[in-house]
Amino acid sequence: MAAHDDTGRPDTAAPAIELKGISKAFGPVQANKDISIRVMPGTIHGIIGENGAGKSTLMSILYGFYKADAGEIWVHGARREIPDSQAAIAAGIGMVFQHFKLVENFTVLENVVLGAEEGARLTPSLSKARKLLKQLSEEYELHVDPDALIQDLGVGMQQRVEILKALYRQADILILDEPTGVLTPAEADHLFRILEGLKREGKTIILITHKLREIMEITDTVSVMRLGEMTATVKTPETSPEQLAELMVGRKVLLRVDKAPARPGETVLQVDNLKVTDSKGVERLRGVSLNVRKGEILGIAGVAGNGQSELLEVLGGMREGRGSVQLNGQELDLSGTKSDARTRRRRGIAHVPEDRQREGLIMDFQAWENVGFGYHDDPAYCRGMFMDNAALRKDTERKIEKFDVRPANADLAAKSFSGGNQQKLVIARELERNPDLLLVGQPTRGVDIGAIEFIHQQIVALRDEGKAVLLVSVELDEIMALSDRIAVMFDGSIMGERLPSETSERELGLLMAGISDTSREHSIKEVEENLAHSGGKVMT
Amino acid sequence: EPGLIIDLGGKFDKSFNESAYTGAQRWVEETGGDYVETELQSEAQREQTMRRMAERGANPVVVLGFANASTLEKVAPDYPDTNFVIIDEQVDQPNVKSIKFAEHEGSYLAGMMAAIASETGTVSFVGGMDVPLIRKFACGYAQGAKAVNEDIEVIQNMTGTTPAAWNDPVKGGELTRSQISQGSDVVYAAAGGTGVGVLQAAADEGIYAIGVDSNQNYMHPETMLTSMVKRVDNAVYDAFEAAEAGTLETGLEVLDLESEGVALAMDENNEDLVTEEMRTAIDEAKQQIIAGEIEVHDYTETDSCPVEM
Amino acid sequence: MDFLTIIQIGDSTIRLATPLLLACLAGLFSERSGIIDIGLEGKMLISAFFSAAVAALTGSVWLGLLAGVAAAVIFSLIHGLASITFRGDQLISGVALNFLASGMSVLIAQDIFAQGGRTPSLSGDARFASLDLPFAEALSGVPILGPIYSDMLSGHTILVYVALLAVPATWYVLFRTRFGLRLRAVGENPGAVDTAGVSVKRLRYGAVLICGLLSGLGGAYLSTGLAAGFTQEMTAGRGYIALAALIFAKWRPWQALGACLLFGFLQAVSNRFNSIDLILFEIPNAFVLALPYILTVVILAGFVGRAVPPRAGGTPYVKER
Amino acid sequence: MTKMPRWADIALIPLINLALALLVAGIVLLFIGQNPVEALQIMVRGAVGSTYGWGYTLFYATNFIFTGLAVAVAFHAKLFNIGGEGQAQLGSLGVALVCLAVPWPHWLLALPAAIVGGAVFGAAWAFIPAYLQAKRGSHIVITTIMFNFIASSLLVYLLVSTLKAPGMAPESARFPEGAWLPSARELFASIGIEFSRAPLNVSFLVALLACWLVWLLLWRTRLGYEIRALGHSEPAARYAGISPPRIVIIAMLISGALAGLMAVNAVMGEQERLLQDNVLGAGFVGIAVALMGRSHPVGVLLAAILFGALYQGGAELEFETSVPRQMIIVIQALVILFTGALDNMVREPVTGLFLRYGKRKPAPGTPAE
Ligand SMILES: Nc1ncnc2c1ncn2[C@@H]1O[C@H](COP(=O)(O)OP(=O)(O)OP(=O)(O)O)[C@@H](O)[C@H]1O
Ligand SMILES: Nc1ncnc2c1ncn2[C@@H]1O[C@H](COP(=O)(O)OP(=O)(O)OP(=O)(O)O)[C@@H](O)[C@H]1O
Ligand SMILES: [Mg+2]
Ligand SMILES: [Mg+2]
Repeated sequence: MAAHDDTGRPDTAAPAIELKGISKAFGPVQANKDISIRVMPGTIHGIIGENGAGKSTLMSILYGFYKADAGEIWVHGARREIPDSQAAIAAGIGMVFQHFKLVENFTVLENVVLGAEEGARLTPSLSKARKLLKQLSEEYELHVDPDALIQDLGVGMQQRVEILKALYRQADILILDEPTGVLTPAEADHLFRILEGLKREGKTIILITHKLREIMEITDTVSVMRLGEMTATVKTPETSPEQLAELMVGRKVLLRVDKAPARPGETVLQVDNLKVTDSKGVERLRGVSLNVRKGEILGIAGVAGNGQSELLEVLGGMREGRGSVQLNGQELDLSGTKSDARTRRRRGIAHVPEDRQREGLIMDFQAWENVGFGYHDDPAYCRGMFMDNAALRKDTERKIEKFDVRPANADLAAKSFSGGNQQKLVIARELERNPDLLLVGQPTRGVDIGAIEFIHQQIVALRDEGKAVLLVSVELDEIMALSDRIAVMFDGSIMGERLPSETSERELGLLMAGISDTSREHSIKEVEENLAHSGGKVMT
Repeated sequence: EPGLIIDLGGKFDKSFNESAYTGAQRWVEETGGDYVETELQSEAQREQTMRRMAERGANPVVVLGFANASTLEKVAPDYPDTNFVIIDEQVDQPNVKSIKFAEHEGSYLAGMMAAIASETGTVSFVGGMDVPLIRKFACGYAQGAKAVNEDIEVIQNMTGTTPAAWNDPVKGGELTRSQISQGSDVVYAAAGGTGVGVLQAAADEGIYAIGVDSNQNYMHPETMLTSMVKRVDNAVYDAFEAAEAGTLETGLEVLDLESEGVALAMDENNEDLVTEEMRTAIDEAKQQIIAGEIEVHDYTETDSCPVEM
Repeated sequence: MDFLTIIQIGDSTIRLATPLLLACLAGLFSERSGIIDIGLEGKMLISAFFSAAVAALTGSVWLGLLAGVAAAVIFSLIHGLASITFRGDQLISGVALNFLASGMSVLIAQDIFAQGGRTPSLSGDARFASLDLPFAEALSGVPILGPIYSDMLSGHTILVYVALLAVPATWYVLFRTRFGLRLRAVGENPGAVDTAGVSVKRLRYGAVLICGLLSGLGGAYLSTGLAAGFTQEMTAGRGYIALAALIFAKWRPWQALGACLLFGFLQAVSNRFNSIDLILFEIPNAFVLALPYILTVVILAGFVGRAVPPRAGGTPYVKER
Repeated sequence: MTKMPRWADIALIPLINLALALLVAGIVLLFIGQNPVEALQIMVRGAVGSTYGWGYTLFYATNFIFTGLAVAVAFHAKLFNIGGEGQAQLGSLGVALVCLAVPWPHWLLALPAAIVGGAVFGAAWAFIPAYLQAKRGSHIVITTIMFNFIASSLLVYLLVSTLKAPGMAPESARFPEGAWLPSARELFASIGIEFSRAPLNVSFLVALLACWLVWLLLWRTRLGYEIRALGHSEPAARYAGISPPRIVIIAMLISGALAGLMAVNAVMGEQERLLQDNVLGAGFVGIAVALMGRSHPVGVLLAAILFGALYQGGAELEFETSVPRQMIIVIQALVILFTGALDNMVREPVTGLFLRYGKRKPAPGTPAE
């Protein structure tokens, strides 16, 4: 297939990157199908697509991390074999991965020189790198302490280290894979300023994201991927968010949720001064207080790693905490054997976990075994110390039908279902318990638009039945669309609560950065400093 | 067809097992007969191996070493038509012949030689597994040494308390070095395969050593004073022959100095080291022991030794 | 215990610590690169056998050493193949190699020498001779330090000094060279090394080869330095003790030296005394022998400082799920 | 990457692995100047060619069933229990103490007591490593290795001191006659069949029962569900209200108890006294057995019989030829290597083949969306 050039740009210079017919399969999953794309030098080229569309795969191929099954890579008009990252680096390509590739207990400096040392002895390399790093960080406003250990840095800082790594290797084509997923809007703005600066220097940037706003803001050209294929490449000024969304999912989409106003009743969950300390002794929740009432959805917004996961885990009984949590007026144990998930479930708390594959399901268990997961001691599923497998299987078949899980086969292993259908299994299991309180984390992460609509409807329906819902999501859009009240978490504390109708993304963004006085103008610097020390980490 | 079960440590331990093996080989050479042989690999296989031998029709089945006693006690009654021979321990079954040696007598002579050879006034002993049998060696050795020189110091070390002690040359060497540092200049090893390490260390450090069971004089001709040979080879040879002739008698037999069941090895390898003084002293003592004029105490009779170590 | 005994025990400690130290440093390289190696025992054993066998056949201890190291390196390569190339379970591979060594050594020994799974005794040039350090003779008269130098430190075989020198060398390589930086990185986060343009496989194979080399030296020392020939199972758990020392040392070279000397000392003491009389009660020898193992468990239990292993240890590096 | 039929996963691949192991073993035999075909014949004949052979084959298999199940149960909880050896040693101690403590009138009374003794002691020895893993995160592989050594030191100590019977060898007194288990010979004789004198005894039936109970435990009980869930994912277990420390400890206790039960066969069924090493590496063979049997009780049973035959055949091989018994250890090592560590060497190409030739018929579970 010939490379398409929908932008109509005259071919004055050779493209910085040209991919021709790239295909890649992971076992049975075709992640990339015959993809061709051109990236012109000195531009910022966006790539968007739903989760699982194959964006990261494509870029990892370009960076030599994966090997394509078929296809060619051309860099600045010359065909290049890129069998490994070494070759990509030699071709002037640098990449900042979605999940950072840093050695946690090394210093910034060591991470930067790793793989790019000069000579066999380390000391000269390190001192030389120190100088260069200083120069680079001044040039691009990328300030980091070269002697800090990575594990002591916040995510924003870690990302800078990644960018510095690429620049240190003299990359002139920089790939960033969802760099803003872990950043606050303000941090993202700063990142974009850096990218603009790099672009002015003549560097080429490929930016992966699935946030349409960012695409519209910063890119020159944008390519859309769907289900492993490249569906279009357009010039940014000539397109609109609506058009892009449609290209992304293949049909017209409604970008909001229909729901009636909430009619909250009495308090179901009352949390006071809840604290959690992790295994390393770091305090992850620093005295959180909040409440959720019947018939309402409380959304928790925040940059990943600011304690939301810990909040869900401690409420769901997966870790211990201190403070007070009351359910329907009754105190819950926060430590000891009675603080476990089993007890919580018995008390009427259902929990859709943030990571379905790691927590919500046993990927090697069959669907019917998973439907009993967490409820395997429910008398309906057991006979004494034995499991009643027949009952469990029957119940599963019913749930599969009701929630339209496809394929409708209770004997399939969980791992054989697609992400969206796995999520439906979890949702079916938890919502069907008719809980007083539903804890739900990242309900639509990695789920396609169709399933998103369905899942959102189910959550709202549960609320309308008069149940309490605590929703955690890093997607601000989802929080805005679903919540009746929004609490923003930063560094283990609630920075503030807002009503969706009375707040803006900007205000929430500042709260997410730890700035509670949202009325005055804040410098980017302040936002950054706050985040650098918040200990926020990328979730893995 | 006779059968021989070589015990742990293997038939080339240069010592106890090797001696039995040599006896069996001599029988093959001299009679042209055939025998079945197998080697034990572990403690818990004794039973299977004995049964296998008996099932296969071997007769007599010769087992080496005291460790077989309790197993034989159990197996022998199951095969009343098969005769068994056990060396070094007594098993009271109608179809078992038990052969023991007067190790204390041979060791007494070895102790005398050591005491004569010693210039430092300290000699030493490295035993294998710490069992009464080995203490019997040690006690005889000490008695002999003290008989020559009342003030002589005898150091005694056992390698261990388990059968692994028969096969730990590294530790044998370490023990010897430690004894040397305490002044010993003649070491007597009664430790099976461990002894190889003892003799090696003695050779490395240039002190005299005395071997055991087989004639080990050839191993380090410059330093091997002698070996206290225990004629296990003869015992095996005789058992095989008697069985062939149908004259094997069950019950206990003790082989001593008189019957040449134990002796000091004198050959071309140690002739330069053995002085005339030694030769006469030993010959004299040997006669006296046979004649009953010298009574060498057997440790196993009282579980104690009359002389200091 | 008098001074002489202390010197003697010190002397013995150094001898007995040497194979532990070589194996421990071998494990250090492997595990720092993220490859757990419980096959140290097997590598030492196979090397002990081949070095003794070839030394016995050729009469040259150097050829023996070469053969021993080569055998250990081959074992390392199998471990690498299983755990790096085929992303298998490193623990299982290690267990398998330990068995392979224990079976193969006897099998081949029996085939070549027919001496019940051992090699003939080595003597002369087929063994490592002891080396006197310079001025050992002259200084022996100096009180206290003299005996320590001339009786304890001097008079060991060359491999002892190689092992001792390997400690600073390991430290230097690990913390002062490019290779060391990459090695430590690959044991912590292979993804970081890979995306930095360095081959994870090559690094790990490198580490595993060094591991083979060092454990090979350790095995060769056992049969041609410490003892005079190979006997069945002559490593007697030293590979596991080395592993214990490695944990004790928290994967650091100088601490490894300390741990190996401690465990060597325990062996030296238990060799010398059948039981230790502590006036109030007597410690049985079996306990002294088990002490390294008990200590390791105590350390692992975190009662004496926590040992944090390299983070990527034990998990194969898989890019594609 | 699981587009491979189940039978290929549980039967084909282990068989290819086994074939490779035997092939390499054959090459080793050739290398030491033996005829592998002849050797195989001797081994097969020795192992299954007579009631004597069967008696020993199944006797060994009984040991390996127990230790194999022990490793398998731990595997299901994602624990690698290398401590079977030490746990079985302690199990031996437990069985011996029970048998020696009471003048048992009849084996039917002694057997249940010995089962309890072996299981409790084995479990107790597994408890410490399990506790340290569960509560303090100490790597169980290392701690169980250490505990193997400590166990053998402990037994040595006891056998040369308190438990030592008169005589020179470090072994306990012989058990009273009432604690002797009926052998296969006696059992068969009662129904009029002649069986050789071999140590095969009623423990074999106990082992079969253990297989069934383990199957029931793992796939039919809540506890088994929890063990398997934890083995697949610890965060998921915590999410489901399954306490990982609790399950780690329970799984190891079961594992240790199973390993300890081996002593009922080896100590009570054969030796009838406590020796310094009754286990003879069966704890390690259990690893190979569990790997080959894919940690399923039926697989473990079959693999244990295979290894039993290997051990008995190997003993015969040693008897008949100059090939030392270590040949079995080599085969065992190769089986562990090929089925455990080099599994992907076979699995990847086989999966590739299935992917290539199995494409026409879409496998169930291909996306509907
Ligand atoms: N290492 C891997 N092994 C197997 N399958 C993979 C691997 N990486 C990605 N996939 C699969 O390939 C497909 C494309 O994944 P990819 O990570 O490229 O998507 P993406 O567009 O980057 O999604 P996201 O927005 O979630 O990052 C998905 O179905 C994914 O499950
Ligand atoms: N590990 C696996 N084993 C078996 N089949 C798998 C595996 N991973 C993915 N698949 C198959 O590949 C398909 C695609 O998986 P993937 O998670 O990428 O779906 P998706 O396109 O992202 O769908 P969704 O939008 O529902 O998340 C799944 O439907 C599943 O059948
Ligand atoms: Mg991605
Ligand atoms: Mg998906």
